[in-house]
Parts: sequence; structure tokens; C-alpha cells
Amino acid sequence: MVEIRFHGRGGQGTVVASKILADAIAKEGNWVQAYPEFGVERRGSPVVAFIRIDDKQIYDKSRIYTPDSVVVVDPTLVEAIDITDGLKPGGTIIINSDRRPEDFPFHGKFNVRTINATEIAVKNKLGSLAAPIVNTAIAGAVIKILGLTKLESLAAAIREGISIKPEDNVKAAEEAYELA
Amino acid sequence: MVEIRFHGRGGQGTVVASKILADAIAKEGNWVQAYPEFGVERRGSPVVAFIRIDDKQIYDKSRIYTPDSVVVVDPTLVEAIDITDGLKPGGTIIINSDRRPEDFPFHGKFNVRTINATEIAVKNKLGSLAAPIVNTAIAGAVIKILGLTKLESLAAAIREGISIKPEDNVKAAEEAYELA
Amino acid sequence: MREKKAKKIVFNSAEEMPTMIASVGSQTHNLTGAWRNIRPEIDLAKCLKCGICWKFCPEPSIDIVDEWPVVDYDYCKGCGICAEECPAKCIVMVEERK
Amino acid sequence: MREKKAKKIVFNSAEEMPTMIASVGSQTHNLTGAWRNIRPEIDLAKCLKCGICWKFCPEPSIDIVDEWPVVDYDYCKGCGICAEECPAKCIVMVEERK
Amino acid sequence: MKKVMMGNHALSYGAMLSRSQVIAAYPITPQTQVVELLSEMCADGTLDARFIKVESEHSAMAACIGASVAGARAFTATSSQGLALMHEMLHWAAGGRHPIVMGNINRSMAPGWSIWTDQNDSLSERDTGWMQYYCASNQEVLDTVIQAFKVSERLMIPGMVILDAFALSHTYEVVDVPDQAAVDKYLPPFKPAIRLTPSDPRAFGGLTGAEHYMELRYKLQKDMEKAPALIEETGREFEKIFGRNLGLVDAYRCDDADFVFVTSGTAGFTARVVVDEFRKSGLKAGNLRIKVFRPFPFAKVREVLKKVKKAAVVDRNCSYGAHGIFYQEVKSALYGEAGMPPVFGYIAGLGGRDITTDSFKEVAAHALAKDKADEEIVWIGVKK
Amino acid sequence: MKKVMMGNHALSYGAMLSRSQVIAAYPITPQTQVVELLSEMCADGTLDARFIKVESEHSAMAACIGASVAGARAFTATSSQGLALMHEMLHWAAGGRHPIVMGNINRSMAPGWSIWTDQNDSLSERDTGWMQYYCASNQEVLDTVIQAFKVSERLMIPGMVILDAFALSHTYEVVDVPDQAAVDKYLPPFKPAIRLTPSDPRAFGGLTGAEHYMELRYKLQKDMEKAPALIEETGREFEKIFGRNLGLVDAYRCDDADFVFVTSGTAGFTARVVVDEFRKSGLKAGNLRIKVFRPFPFAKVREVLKKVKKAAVVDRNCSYGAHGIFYQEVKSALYGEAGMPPVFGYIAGLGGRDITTDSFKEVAAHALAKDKADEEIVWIGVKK
Amino acid sequence: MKKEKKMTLTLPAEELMACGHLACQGCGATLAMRYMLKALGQKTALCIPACCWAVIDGPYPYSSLDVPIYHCAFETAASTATGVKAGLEMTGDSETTVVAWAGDGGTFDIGLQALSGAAERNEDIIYVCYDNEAYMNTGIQRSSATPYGAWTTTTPVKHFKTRPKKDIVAIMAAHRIPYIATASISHPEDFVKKMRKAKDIKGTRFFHVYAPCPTGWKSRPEDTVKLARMAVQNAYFPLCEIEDGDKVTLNLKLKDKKPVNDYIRIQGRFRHLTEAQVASIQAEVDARWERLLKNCAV
Amino acid sequence: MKKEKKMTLTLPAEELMACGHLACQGCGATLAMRYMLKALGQKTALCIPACCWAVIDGPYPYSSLDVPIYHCAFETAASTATGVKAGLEMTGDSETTVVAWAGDGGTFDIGLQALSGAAERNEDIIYVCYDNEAYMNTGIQRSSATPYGAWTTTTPVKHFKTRPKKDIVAIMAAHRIPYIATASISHPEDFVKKMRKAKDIKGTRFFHVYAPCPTGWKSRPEDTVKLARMAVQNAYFPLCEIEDGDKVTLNLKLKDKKPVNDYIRIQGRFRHLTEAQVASIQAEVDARWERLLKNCAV
Ligand SMILES: Cc1ncc(C[n+]2csc(CCOP(=O)(O)OP(=O)(O)O)c2C)c(N)n1
Ligand SMILES: Cc1ncc(C[n+]2csc(CCOP(=O)(O)OP(=O)(O)O)c2C)c(N)n1
Ligand code: SF4
Ligand code: SF4
Ligand code: SF4
Ligand code: SF4
Ligand code: SF4
Ligand code: SF4
Ligand SMILES: [Mg+2]
Ligand SMILES: [Mg+2]
Repeated sequence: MVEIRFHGRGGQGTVVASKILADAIAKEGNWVQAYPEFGVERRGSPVVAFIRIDDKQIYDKSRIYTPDSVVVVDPTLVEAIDITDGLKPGGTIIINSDRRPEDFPFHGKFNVRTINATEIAVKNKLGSLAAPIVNTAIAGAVIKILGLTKLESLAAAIREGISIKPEDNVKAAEEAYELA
Repeated sequence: MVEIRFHGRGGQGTVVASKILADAIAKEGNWVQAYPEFGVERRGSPVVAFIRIDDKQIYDKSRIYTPDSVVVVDPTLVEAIDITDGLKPGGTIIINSDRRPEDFPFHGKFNVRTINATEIAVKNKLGSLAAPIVNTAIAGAVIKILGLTKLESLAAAIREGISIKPEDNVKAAEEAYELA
Repeated sequence: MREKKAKKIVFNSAEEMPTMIASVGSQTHNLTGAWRNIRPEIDLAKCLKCGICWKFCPEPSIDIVDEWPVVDYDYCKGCGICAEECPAKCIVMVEERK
Repeated sequence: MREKKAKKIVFNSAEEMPTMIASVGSQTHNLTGAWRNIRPEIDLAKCLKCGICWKFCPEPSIDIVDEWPVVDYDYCKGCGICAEECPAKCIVMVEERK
Repeated sequence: MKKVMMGNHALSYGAMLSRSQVIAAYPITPQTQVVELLSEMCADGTLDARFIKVESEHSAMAACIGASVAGARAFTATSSQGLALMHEMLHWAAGGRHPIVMGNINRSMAPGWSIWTDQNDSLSERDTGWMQYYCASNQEVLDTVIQAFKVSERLMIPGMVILDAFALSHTYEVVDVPDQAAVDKYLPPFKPAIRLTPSDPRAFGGLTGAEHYMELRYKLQKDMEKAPALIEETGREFEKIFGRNLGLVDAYRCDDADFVFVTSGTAGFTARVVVDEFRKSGLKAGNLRIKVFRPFPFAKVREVLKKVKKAAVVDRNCSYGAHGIFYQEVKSALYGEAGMPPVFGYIAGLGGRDITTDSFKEVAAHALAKDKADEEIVWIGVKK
Repeated sequence: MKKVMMGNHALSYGAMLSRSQVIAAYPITPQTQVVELLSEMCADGTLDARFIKVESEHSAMAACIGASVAGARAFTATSSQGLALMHEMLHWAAGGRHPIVMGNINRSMAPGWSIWTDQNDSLSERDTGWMQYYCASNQEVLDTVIQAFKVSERLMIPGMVILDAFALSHTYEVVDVPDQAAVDKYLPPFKPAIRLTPSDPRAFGGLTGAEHYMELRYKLQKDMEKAPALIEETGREFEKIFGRNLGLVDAYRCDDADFVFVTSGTAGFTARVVVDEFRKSGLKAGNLRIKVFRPFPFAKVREVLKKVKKAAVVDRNCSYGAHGIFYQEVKSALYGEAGMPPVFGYIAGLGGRDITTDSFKEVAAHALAKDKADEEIVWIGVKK
Repeated sequence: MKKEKKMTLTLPAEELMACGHLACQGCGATLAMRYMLKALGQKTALCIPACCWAVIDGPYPYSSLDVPIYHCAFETAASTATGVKAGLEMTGDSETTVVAWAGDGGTFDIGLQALSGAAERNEDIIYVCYDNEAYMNTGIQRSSATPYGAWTTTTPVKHFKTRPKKDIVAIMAAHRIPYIATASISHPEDFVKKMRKAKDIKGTRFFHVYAPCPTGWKSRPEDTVKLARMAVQNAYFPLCEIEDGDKVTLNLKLKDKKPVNDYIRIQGRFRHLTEAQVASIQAEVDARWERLLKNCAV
Repeated sequence: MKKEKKMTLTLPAEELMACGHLACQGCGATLAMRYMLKALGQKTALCIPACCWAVIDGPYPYSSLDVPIYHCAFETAASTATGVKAGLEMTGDSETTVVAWAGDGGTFDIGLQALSGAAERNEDIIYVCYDNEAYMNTGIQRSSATPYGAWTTTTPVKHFKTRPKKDIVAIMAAHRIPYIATASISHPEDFVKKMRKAKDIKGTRFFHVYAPCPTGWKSRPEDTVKLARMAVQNAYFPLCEIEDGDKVTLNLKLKDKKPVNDYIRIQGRFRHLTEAQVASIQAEVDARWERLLKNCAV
């Protein structure tokens, strides 16, 4: 069983990212559960989403308190909140950032990885610099780093689940997969 | 325990008659229960009301099926419906009518008594000939014939309970009491 | 439904009743003539055949029989509207026999 | 209630909570500045003191301090209305440091 | 002072003597005499209250809630469809801790349209957090309204005073009407600790996250659990002043009984008549009339029934797909306790069908012939 | 075809595959995705249905009733306040024998405002005559909608498919979406014996006196009593076509169990995880998840529990002034039967508080340490 | 000669309402139903909420009407009718006229929201409110259709109704539905004509029908039609149509507008009113009439 | 010189709404509340049903406002406020202004009946509807205030809303309550002035306040005030008062009435509209404006 937490901001598509990932993972016959934080989401306010993955049916319906990995969609959150809360010792933290893993204070204690998803998104004309749509790029990086599923599965999930610019999104995911 | 059933028509004050009687009976310390038929009352349509009287608290809250006496406020009902239904053998039937007890088919089987309450009401200017208000006259006759309570108690009950022409109503009750 | 004097319905068991609470008979079983205190009587001699009594009867208990207005006393409740509205004043309300 | 940066309320037991569901603290404990993507910066040199930015701030996170408009970054969500409405165009929205 | 009055008037007198300050109600048969009499009382000054003639029962309860949170004593009355339309607001009044008192005339739920009595309306509100009192006489109705205000305001939990359609609501009985002064002594003015006022500006009932909600509901349940003792205590106080007892149950000849009816409402009085008859013919019968159904008087019910050899619960209601509700709850209360008697369940008197002394005899005949209740509930007086 | 979807979409797919003809619904968190997806489906022709975008839930249910009596298959979905606002119409749909199917997302009742899960909304409708199915996965949600239409239309009794807020409604899971053709085979078109039409002009639901009302309600109860067998039968049919079972309960490792949790909803799946852990550590644990709560599966529950040494009912709800509702009803079902185990009652997870594997461990620790349940219910995870 | 003369029938002969029903003597609401069914014919389905008509039709297992009826909950005339219409259409019947038939209480008060919602969605139903100006079925309590000055059991003489009658026609006009009409049981030909016109219009159609109630108004049963006629002639209840919310047509011009006094004085419910109070009613009626004339002119 | 210059405050300085609330960036509804409280002051009690504001205020145990709030059920703004007013009066406080504060859904749809009932009884409350033209709190579903042409999640682009916005002001005017006003967050001085006027009137007072919602309208947060202003200037949402149901005053004469196109085109919810559709919106706005002018003239 793998448990992952996503941190983002309202309006950034954090929940969509987790949904696309779940789709991709299910394509290879795994069982998956993805859910947003159960609360009131406002544009800009910090939001959280979760994924639980297993190779058999998942019966545990309680929330995730001690994730194996954490994905940070919006880098400014690293300062605003404690993104390591409950993270298993040695767990992986994937951050959308142009900085290096060593630049983060929790580097060492956790396995920190960074990916400049914003840059990839902007390059692929997904949103603007002020409001880039980074969820597919993030997903590409996550499946690679955590070894969750094949890139083809993710591409298929994106094509099915995203109606605006699906191909650009696939490209962003692929690029992130390469870079991660 | 005494159980009485009243037959009248919607708009004739049959329920008021039973209510006034209940008031009068309670004045002498008896326990009493009075209730209308549980249904839809329309002007002109046949209606029924009931009284149960006892010298101790009445616990039986079911309806009255086998009354000791029946009071018929509107004589035309004698033909329209079976007013003797459930009446205990030898029970008393008091009918507002200008006819004699012997004129009724169930005379003999039951103890039939008549009182011309309509005439008394009209004489006391209670309603019109077309729509006489006979309930107090009926009540006067009933307490006398069935020996339920004192005339003074009835008079007091009428004075408290009837706001239009209370004295004329008392007079009607008294006259009926005399004649019955 | 319109058939007059329809019969009363007696269900002898729950079984016999339809599952849904749906009517199966006509309210014409209910002879509302018994409610009447006063009865309308039509003097046909004066009648103009204007149909107004028929038109305004709320039961409706004025039938048109051979082009004449006829009160159906099984149902007429004796409201007096027909008498009030008759332009020929040929309907009178009389007391029911007591 | 209006006191800024009010403290968070922690109930340690049901006992401590009032019977009725009534508020006991101010929402100002919630520093909504963290929601901001872009921040308004006022160039006071150009400011007309018209009060329009103060008037239209939905938080409201523009205070009048010594007769000047001052953004309270603890709460400003960065909506940009003040910049949009400022007649002197002396408010600019700049990106928050990432 | 003794007066002959119908149950609906007893309810109104109870509200009047309790000095209700705001009344918001909507007419419905068989409750109409309540709104009518209270309208009169407010119009002629007998009662100093604002009567809000709302456009629906949902609004009636909402207005009562508003009045109550502003610190006023609030009363309403309804029945069946009207009570059902309030359902959301019943949860609200209880969850918000608003000690409103309401009269409910038990009338069957449509469809088919029925104006006659059964308990499905009030019992299907058993999970809304209201206290429920089932009455058997008009005297009890009047007394219970006063008592209900006292208990509700102490616990900040609303109370429902329940009476059968027609059999009480429209039945005239002799009622001893208490003095206003004595009532004032018994029932102090309503002075809640917190109320809605600009001088103490609070937000009531805001969004309550998983962090706090459960504690608030826990408190409601804990306060409910205090009610049985409080009802008995205030009942004794009531008895001291007015000479009439108001307890959780009315256990009639149960002490040495071999066979006991478990009843509620007016049927709970009719059962007494049968008990007396049975006693005369040698059967040690008794009748346990449950007066307070919420909170459920667990201890009392067990205390009475543990001495008994057999009990037959007569329900004027049905939880479709399960059982009669008193039957269900009595069994649940006894489960796991040693020495409890076999309990039998019966459904009678739905939709205004009369429950007579014969109905109880049929119940007894059935129960006495068996050792153990069947799976299927027994229906009394149904054409099968 | 397997798809990852949230519970609200599973509900919508269930309604779509069942070829719902009239949908009348009103949005409420956490149900909104249901109205949104069905709006889409109706707009783009995926589903040939009239979607009536009513102005309240009371009207939603009224419109469903109208559509159903006219002979159309009707569907709606709601939650908490919306369900509560329908209360009168829930009685109506059941009493009128209208086989509507509704999804309800379990959300706590206000006040305080809560959008999070508990079962007080649907359980406080337990007396309205609706069938109730509690689901634990999105697959079960989708399947149960189809099954519910079948059962409801056979019995002419409405059915409520219930899922936890967020934990199912907003949680994406893998769902095997059945083929339309297969569903059509399983679920025939709705063809009621009587319907509202000028070609057979009948009055539905007219004033029903004491002479007839009780028989009509007796029939409702008798038909409800047929439901358990029918649910098992149609469940087997379903299994034949779709390979998934749909029964009354989900008894997991109960056969030889010494200690059994009695659960419902998603908590009923989490409990399995704990059961497996306990088994590994040597405790013979089991989990009885009640899927169908109305009609109450008396026989099944007894059959499972009679083999057990001890049972602990975990309720995500509370009937204030009484107990947790599953606890109440389970005890009631077992009363008077020989050889039944001691039953313990727990309340957990109100207002969205999470029920975790630890919660179940706390329950077990408490129950295993005692011989007999205390009078007071045990609250799990409350700051006391 | 008379003998040969044919009876004059100014209304369709078809009688879809049978005798034996449970209305009081001289009930106006009964006439309203009779006329409506004459206009719409047998391909009609009714939704009737709680109101006198829920009783008038007769108890289970009977009915007085030759059209199907769904007896629906008090608040739900419009929403149930909406559902019935949708259900009929989805099962292949797009012909039947679906009518919500409610009293003033079920329309002005507890059913207003459902009605407003249906109107906003322009549901394809006819909504008829028969107005007897109080809750009669429950024994004469005030509704928001109860006029200024009237006694009811909840507006006792000491505290008679002081708020004016809610203007339901103006409220419905504000919804800009395709068709609104007022009608009176005293003018059945006009009623039938407008109902037939409405039948052929698609969308929400609303009728406000004046239906005196001798029981609740404390008037003589025989005066029912007369009272309705007086109300039309003194502009207490003018007959008009409103199309699409603003095209107003007056169906009966009143050259000789009668004073309201006679109308008021033969009703027991107004017995307590002083002359000044009646005068203020007259003033209000005049003002409303002026407004109506102005709107027509437009 | 500027330094010495005093800040110009065209609104009362008193701030009864605090920071830290939960509205989205650029929320118009927040401004509406801020202005109302500035006008009414601290002796005010609010009843807020389910709507964005039920969340904006903050969760238990917090509040953002310095006046008491009763968070009431969705349908009950008017009825709860009625009860609160009665309760305050019966306990000796007749001074406090009681305000029902609801969204368009809680006003036009599910709360309409309670509002209509309160208006008919002329309850002594101020009812404020802040209109963001959809159910925003639940994630943008259509309400009957949603205008023609708008996308919402329940009126998808393929099936956008085709019925016009319900005319709540006309409906309330039909109730002939003492005071009705429209107001816009773009014109706070006008808003405050009318609110103060309303405060001194007894009986039911109704405000319809235009409060753009960037989240639901798919507009830029910084455009909120601009959008509101455009709606006033192009007569999409004219500012007016109506006294006693018929005395209409226009607060802002539009010499130079702007076209609606610009307003429509900067909102994502209207993105799919064709030019013809926008033209029909323009025609409808023009027609409404003409009707309003005519009513004022009267
Ligand atoms: C929810 C609900 N509340 C109250 C009632 C009681 N009730 C039934 S009919 C009625 C009055 C109906 O008045 P109206 O609509 O004017 O019709 P009328 O009886 O005057 O013909 C009332 C209050 C009900 N059936 N349902
Ligand atoms: C009875 C009931 N039904 C549905 C809901 C869900 N609900 C809460 S707020 C809301 C929409 C509110 O819309 P509006 O009144 O326009 O206010 P806004 O959110 O747009 O500010 C809905 C549908 C509810 N709380 N209660
Ligand atoms: S008296 Fe009335 S009911 Fe009888 S025929 Fe004349 S109008 Fe009809
Ligand atoms: S109203 Fe008079 S004149 Fe006309 S048809 Fe009837 S009886 Fe004849
Ligand atoms: S709006 Fe601009 S000019 Fe006016 S006070 Fe603010 S910053 Fe200064
Ligand atoms: S950006 Fe928005 S929130 Fe920040 S100060 Fe300006 S108006 Fe206020
Ligand atoms: S009370 Fe009035 S409306 Fe009702 S049936 Fe009687 S006369 Fe007709
Ligand atoms: S959704 Fe709209 S109205 Fe609601 S808080 Fe956000 S911006 Fe304001
Ligand atoms: Mg009426
Ligand atoms: Mg809105």
C-alpha cells in the first residue's frame, strides 16, 4: 500500500492531478483511492488531496495521516505550512520548484526531489506564468519518481480526462517524466 | 357509567349541545367525556356526538358503540339513518319532535320520549323556524329525562358557555325541562 | 364515475384492495339529498328554458330531461342557488316534510 | 472581534464548550495573507488620498494609518481590486516571491 | 378551577399559563382550536404574546427558533403533515439547543389523507433530539406543557407534548386549571445564559468542522441523559404545588403483575379498564403506560418489567420494515439484562381505527397463549 | 468497463444505466456532482430523461412522486438538510407506493453547519417506509441503484441508496461500469399496474377513513416483509449477470468469530482491516456489515450473531435520548432469542470525525474487557 | 311552443363532475371545478393538494370526477403537476392537460414557492387557484388571500385582518408567464372561453378564480353566485387576462361600477366593520381598479 | 501638502466586518456586507441562511462580524428574522434592526415563500438579498436569479439557461411593502444612504444587491467592482427605490446607457454566447429599462 499527499492551492487543479494519477494507476490493474481534503476550497487557499494505491482492493476508508510521499504543487506552501506533517521518516517529497533539493530545510531527513513543473507547463502553453496549470507535469514527475505506473498509462488517462489541450498536457507530462 | 349519543345535522349545534351538557354535569362533581364524531362536518349532513358520564375518573378512551340513550336533535334523521344502531335494549330515545312517542316504529322496543324543542326554541326567538337553535332546549329535556344533573347547573353552564342570548337560552332549557 | 347511484364498495380484506390508494368507485353512491332542509320546486309552466338553473347548480343536480330542467332530489342539497338565479322566478324553495 | 490576529481557540474538552453553538473568538486569527499570489504595492508618492482603495477592499485589508492607505499583508488576499480601482494608478500588483 | 375543555384548549391553557411570549403556528386539523384559542387570547389581551401567523409549519418552527434564541419563551402546535414539514427544523431546534415547547396532535401520515389518530407522525421524529411526552388526558396535557417548559429550559432541549387526535384533541374532559400565580411560582421566567443580542455579538451555529461537531452533539446526549431524573424531580415539585404527579411512566398495578400491557397515549388509559376487569377475573394484569418516550426511560422500564412474567407492547404506529416502535425500543432496553420477561408486539389503531377494551383482550389472549413472540408482528383489528 | 470515479458519479451512472426517465433534484454539498453530471448527461443526450431543476428538495420529491405515478422511472439525490426537508414527502412516496429511487449522501445535520459525514440524516428517516441500503464502495453504490429500482418496482416501495459524504461521495475509486445491454436485461422497463392517466381516471390518495387506512398500511408492511427474500433473489440474479453479489449483509469472517463488529457504510470496510489484523494476532474477529437497514434483516442478523461470543455495534449516529440506532435495532432484533451474545454499543465519527482502524481497536479493547454493556453508551474519540 | 323549444345551454353539456360529492350547500368551489372540466374535457389530469376539494371529491375508494386526480401534499400542487407532466411525456402522452388545482392557502401561502419555481421554469401546466379567501377546509383560518377587514377564526373580530389581500396576479405577472387569467363562478362562459384559450398555450398558465364560500363567509348558500357577480361588478374582483406578463386585457368593462357596500354587508365575516372601514375598502378597490385600467391602456 | 491632506472617506469609518474571513479573492458579497454594517451600525442582528456568507463569516467558534448572527436554515432567512424580531421585542429590545441576509438562491428560490409570508404580514425586518446569480456556495449551480445565457454546472454550455432571470423586485413590489431598493457594490455611497433610510422605516424592507462573484462568473477578481459598475451603467441592474409598491425612484439616471456587450464578454460564464444571443440580451435589457422608466414617470 502506498499513500501520497498533495499540497496545492485552491484553483490550481491539485485535485485534478490526483484524479489523473488515479486513472493512470488503475489502468494497470491496481486499486486506487483518491480524494480531496474534506473542506471548503477557495481560490488561493491551501488545499490538500490524497491517493492510496494497492495491488488488492482497498478496504481502509479512513483518511491518510502518515503518507509515504508528499507532493507539493505550489512551492510557496513550503513556507506557509508544515508539508512534512505525518510523513513517514525517509519518505519522499516532490516539490514543483526551480530550486535544488538541498535548498529545502527538510532535505536529508526526507528524500527531497524537485521538478520545475511550472516551467514545463508554461513552455507547453498550459496557463500563464501567473497561473500555470501544472497538474499534468507534476503527474509525470510523480509516476517516474515513485514508480507508480507507465508513462503510456498516464498519457491515456490525460487524453481521457482532460478536454482542453490534451496533447499539450501529454507533452508536459512526458517532459516532466524525462526530467524527473 | 352512562353513555349517550346525539344525532343532528351539521350547523345545528349538536356538538355544542353535548358540550353544554358536559359542563352542566361536571358542575356536580361528576366526570364526563364529550366528543363529536371524528369526521368531516358539512352544513346539513348528518352528524353525531357522544357523552360518557361517571362518578369516577373515566379511563375508557375508546368510542361509544352501545349507548344507553340516544338523543335526536333533528327529527328528519329518524328516517334518513338508523338512530337505534347499537342502542342498549330498553334504552331511551329522546327525539325533538311534535309527534308522540307512539308514532315511532321503535316505540316499545325502546323507551321513546319526544320533546318539541323546535317550538320552544322558536318561541324564545332562538334562530328561525327554518333554522331553529334547539340545543339548549334539548339539553333541558335530556337532563330531566335521564336525571343527569340539576337544572341550575345547566343554567349556569349555558350562561358561561353561550354568549348570544344566554338568558333566552336558559329560558328555553327551563321550559323544556318543565315539559319533558 | 358519472353513473348515478353507484354502489358502495366494501373491501372484505386487505388482499382485495389495490396496492396503490386508487379510487375504484363513484361518489354518486352518496345520496346527498338527505342533507337538504329546503327543496327547490320548479314551476315548468313559467320556465323559459334558459338553462341558468342547470348552469349554476353546484352539485350538479339539475338534469336536462327532454329539454326541461329536472331536479334530482337524490342529490340536491337544497342550497337555493337555482331559485335565486332563475330569471323567471319559477323555482321556489319549500320546507322538507319534517 | 475586530481585534486583529486574535488567538485560535482550542477546546480541550466538551465541558469547556458553551451549550449553545455560539462563537467565542474572532476570525482575525486566520491570516489570509497566505492565500495571496500577487501583492499590491502602493506608491504613496502618487496617492491622492481619495480613499477608493480603502472603500473597495473586500477584506478589508487596507487601513488608514496617519491619513495614508496601508495594506495589511497579514490579510490582503491579493485580489487586485484596489489596483484596478485606484484613480491615480498608484497601486501595482507584483508577484509574491516563490 | 375546574373547567370542561377539549384537549386542544388544555394545550392552549398550558401555553398561556406558561406565559409563552412568542407563538408561531399554522393551522391543521386536528390542531386548529389551538391556533384559534391562542389567537383569541392574544387579541383580547389574556396573553401578552406575539402571535406570528406564518405561512407554513417550516416557518413556524423557524420563527420559534428565532424567538427562542433572542431570549423569548416560544410555543407552537401542529400535527402530522405539519410536524413532518418541520422535520429539518426539529433537528435544528434540538441541535441549536432552543428550548421551544410544541404541542403535537397525533394524526396519521398521508397518503391517503387521514385526519385521524396514530403515532407515526411524532414517532418518526424520535431521532431529532426532542423530548417527547405522550399524554392520556386533557389534564395531563395542560400540566405537561408547564412541566415541559421547565425541563426544556433547564436543559436547553426542546420538548414535544403529544396527544391523540380527537380522542383527546376534540374530547371535552374535566380539567383542573391551575392558578396563574401558582404556575408563576413553579415556572420561573426564561433567562438563557447566552442569547442573540448586539450587546454580546456572537455567531450562532456557524460552520462546525470535524474538530468540534461531535463534542457539541455529545453534550446534547449527555444533557438528555439528565432529563429522566430532572423530570422526576420537577414532577415532585409539581405535585407539591398542584397535587398531581408527573412522572416518566404510569405503572398501574404492575407491582405484582404476571401480565402487563405496555402502552402510550389514550390507549394507555383504556388498557387500565381491561386490567381492572382481568384482575377481577383472577388474572394479575397490569399496565405500563410510557409517558416520556424521549429520553427513553430505560431504568424505569426495566425496573417495572423485571418483576413481570410477560409483557405485551401495543403500538399505535409502525416502523415499516421493522416493528412497532415502542415494541422495538422496549425490547432494546431490556436486551442483555437478566430476568426480563418475554415481550410480545402488537400493532393496533392506525389511521384512527379505534383501540377498544376488546382490542386489549385480543392482545392478551394472543400473548397468554404463547411462550415466545413470533417473528412477524401481530396486527390487531385488521381485515387480512 | 473499469473507470475511476467518485461516489457521486457512481450514483449518477447507476441512475443513467437504469434509464431513469424523470430526475428532479436540488443541489447540496456533498451531492452536487450528482446533479451536475446528470445535467450534463441530459443536456448531451447520453440520458433520455427530463431533468426538473426544482427550487427545493420538497419539490424535488413531489415532482418525483408525480412522475412516478404517471408511470415514469424517477430518480433524485440529496443529503442531510435536503433529505430532512423532504421528510413529509418521504412518508408520502412510501405511503403512496411510489417506487422512486434516491441517492442520499450521509452528512450531519445542522446546526452547526456541517458538510461532513454521519448517518443521522438518513437514519432519522428510518420510520418513513423507505428501503435503505448503506454502501461501502463506489462499486456498491452503482450496483445498488440498479438493484434498488428492480426491488422497489416489484414491491412498489421507494428505495434510498446511501453513501458517506466525502469518504465515498468525493473519493475516486475503481468502478466496473456494467454494459447498458446487460443492465437492460436485468432491469425491465417500469410498467406499474395502475397509473395516473385519463384513460383510467382514478383518484389517488383521497381522504381515507378509519375504515380503510389501516389495511393500506398493513399491506405496506407485508410487502416490506417480502423485501429481504427479494433482495437476496435479485442479488443472485445480479451476480449471475455481473459477477458481483448484493446481499442483505456482508458477514466477513464471522463464521467462527468470537468477537464481531457490527458496522455500516465505509466504516464497515475499514473494520475489515482491523479484523484481519486481529486474526493475525490470534483473536478470532469478524465484521458484520449491515447493508440493508430497512427492511431490517432480522433473520440474517440473528443467524450471524448467534454463532458469535460478543458483538460491538459501532454507530455513526445517535438517537438523542436513546442510543446509537444500529445498536438499538440490533439489540431489539436479538431480544428474546436464545443463545444471543452480549452486545455493546459505541458511537463514533459524528460530524465527519474520522473512524480509523484505531477507533475499532479502541472499541474492541473496551468490549473485550467487559462482560456486559453499561447503561451509558461509549463514545469513541470524543474530548470529554 | 315552449315545449318544443330547446333548452339553452351556454356551456358544454359534458359533465365530468358527478353528484354525491361532499361540498357544503351552495359551495362556489364546486362550480369552479365543474366549469373547468367542461372547458378542458376528459384528457385532463388534476393534482389537488390539501384544500376543501381534497374532501369534496369524496373519500377513498371513491371519486366524483371523471378525470384522474392525484391528491398531493398541501405545498406541492405545482411541483407534483410538474412531475406528472414530465412523467406523462416520458411515457408517451404529450396530449393530456395537467392541472394543478389548489385553494388560496395552497397558492398564496404554503404552495407559493413551488408555484413560483414552476413558473420560472415555465413548466407546461395550468395552475388554477380557486380563491375562497381563507383556509376553509380546516375551519376558516386567515390566509394571505383573506381581504382586509375579514373575520376568520385566527383574525378574531377584536383583531380582524388589517393587512390587504396579497396580490397574487401581480406576483404571477412578475414571473412573465405566457398566460394569466382571473375568472369568476358567476361568469362561467367567460371562464370556459379563457380556459379553452389557455389549453392551447404552452408553458405555465395561471388562473385566479373567485369562488365564494357560504360556510366561511357566513353568507347564505343561495347568495354564492350573486356574491361572485357583485365582486366582478364592483371591481372587487375584476375579470382580466395578462399575456407574457404585460399585455393586459379587461374582459368585462364596467361602465357602471357598483359600490362595494352591498357586497360587504351580506357577508357575516364583515359584520363588525364600521362605515369608515368599508369606505377605506372602497378606496382601495378604486385605487386597484385605476391601476388595472392604466395597465390595460398600456 | 498631500501629507497634511486628510484621507477622503465617503463611507462611515466604523468597520464591523473584520479581516480573516473566508471569502474568495475579490468577492463582491463581502463588500455588500461591509457597506450594510457601516450603514446600520452595531445595533443590528443578522439571520444568515446557507449561502456563501454562511462560510465567509468563518467556522465555529469564530466570527468575522461585530454584530450577532444567527446562522439559520437555508429556507428560513425571513421566518427566522421574524422570530428574532418578535423575541427581541418581547424581551424589551425594540431598537435593534433585524436583518435577514441571504443569497439569491435563498431568496428567489427556496426562501421565497418565507419572504413572501413575512412581506404579507409586513414584519418589521430588513431583508437583503445579495445576488451573485447562482448557488455559489455549493459550486455554481443555476438559481432562478441566473440570467439568460449563463453557464453554470447545472446549465451546461450545451444547455445554458434559457429562461430569463426571475424579477424579484417586481415580485416584492407586488407585495406593496413600504420600501424596496436595489443597490450595487460599485455604488457604496448610494447603498449606505438607502440602507440608512430603510433603517428608519417600519415594516418589511427589501434590498436587492448586485454582488459579482469572480469564482462563479469566471471573471477576474480585480474586475468585481468594475463588473458591478458596468451592470449599473448599462441598465443590466439599474439602481432604484420603490415605496409602498408603486412609488418608483430612479437613483441613477443613465444619460449615456452603455451596451451590455462589454459586460458580457469579460465573464467566462457567457463565453459561449453568439452575437445574436448577446443582442437578444441587449433587447431584453432595453425593454426592462423602458418599463422601469415608464413606472418612474407614473
Ligand atoms: C403541511 C400542511 N399543513 C397544514 C395542513 C392543513 N390544511 C389542510 S387544508 C388547509 C387549508 C386549505 O386552505 P385553502 O388552500 O385556501 O383551500 P380551502 O380549504 O379554503 O378550499 C390546511 C391549513 C396540511 N394538510 N398540510
Ligand atoms: C434545504 C437545503 N438544501 C440545499 C442546501 C445546500 N445549499 C447550501 S448554500 C446553497 C446555495 C446558496 O445559493 P445562494 O443563496 O445564491 O447563495 P450563494 O452561495 O450564491 O452566496 C445550497 C444549494 C441547504 N443548505 N439546505
Ligand atoms: S337547490 Fe341547489 S343543489 Fe338543489 S337543484 Fe337547486 S342549485 Fe342544485
Ligand atoms: S333558470 Fe328558471 S327559467 Fe331558466 S331553465 Fe331554470 S327553471 Fe327555467
Ligand atoms: S485609491 Fe489610489 S489614490 Fe486613492 S487613496 Fe488609494 S492609493 Fe491613494
Ligand atoms: S489586493 Fe485586494 S485584498 Fe489586497 S488590499 Fe487590494 S483590494 Fe484588498
Ligand atoms: S367550506 Fe366553503 S369552499 Fe369548502 S366545501 Fe364548504 S362552501 Fe365549499
Ligand atoms: S464563490 Fe463567489 S460569492 Fe462565494 S465567496 Fe467566492 S467570490 Fe464570494
Ligand atoms: Mg381557501
Ligand atoms: Mg447566489
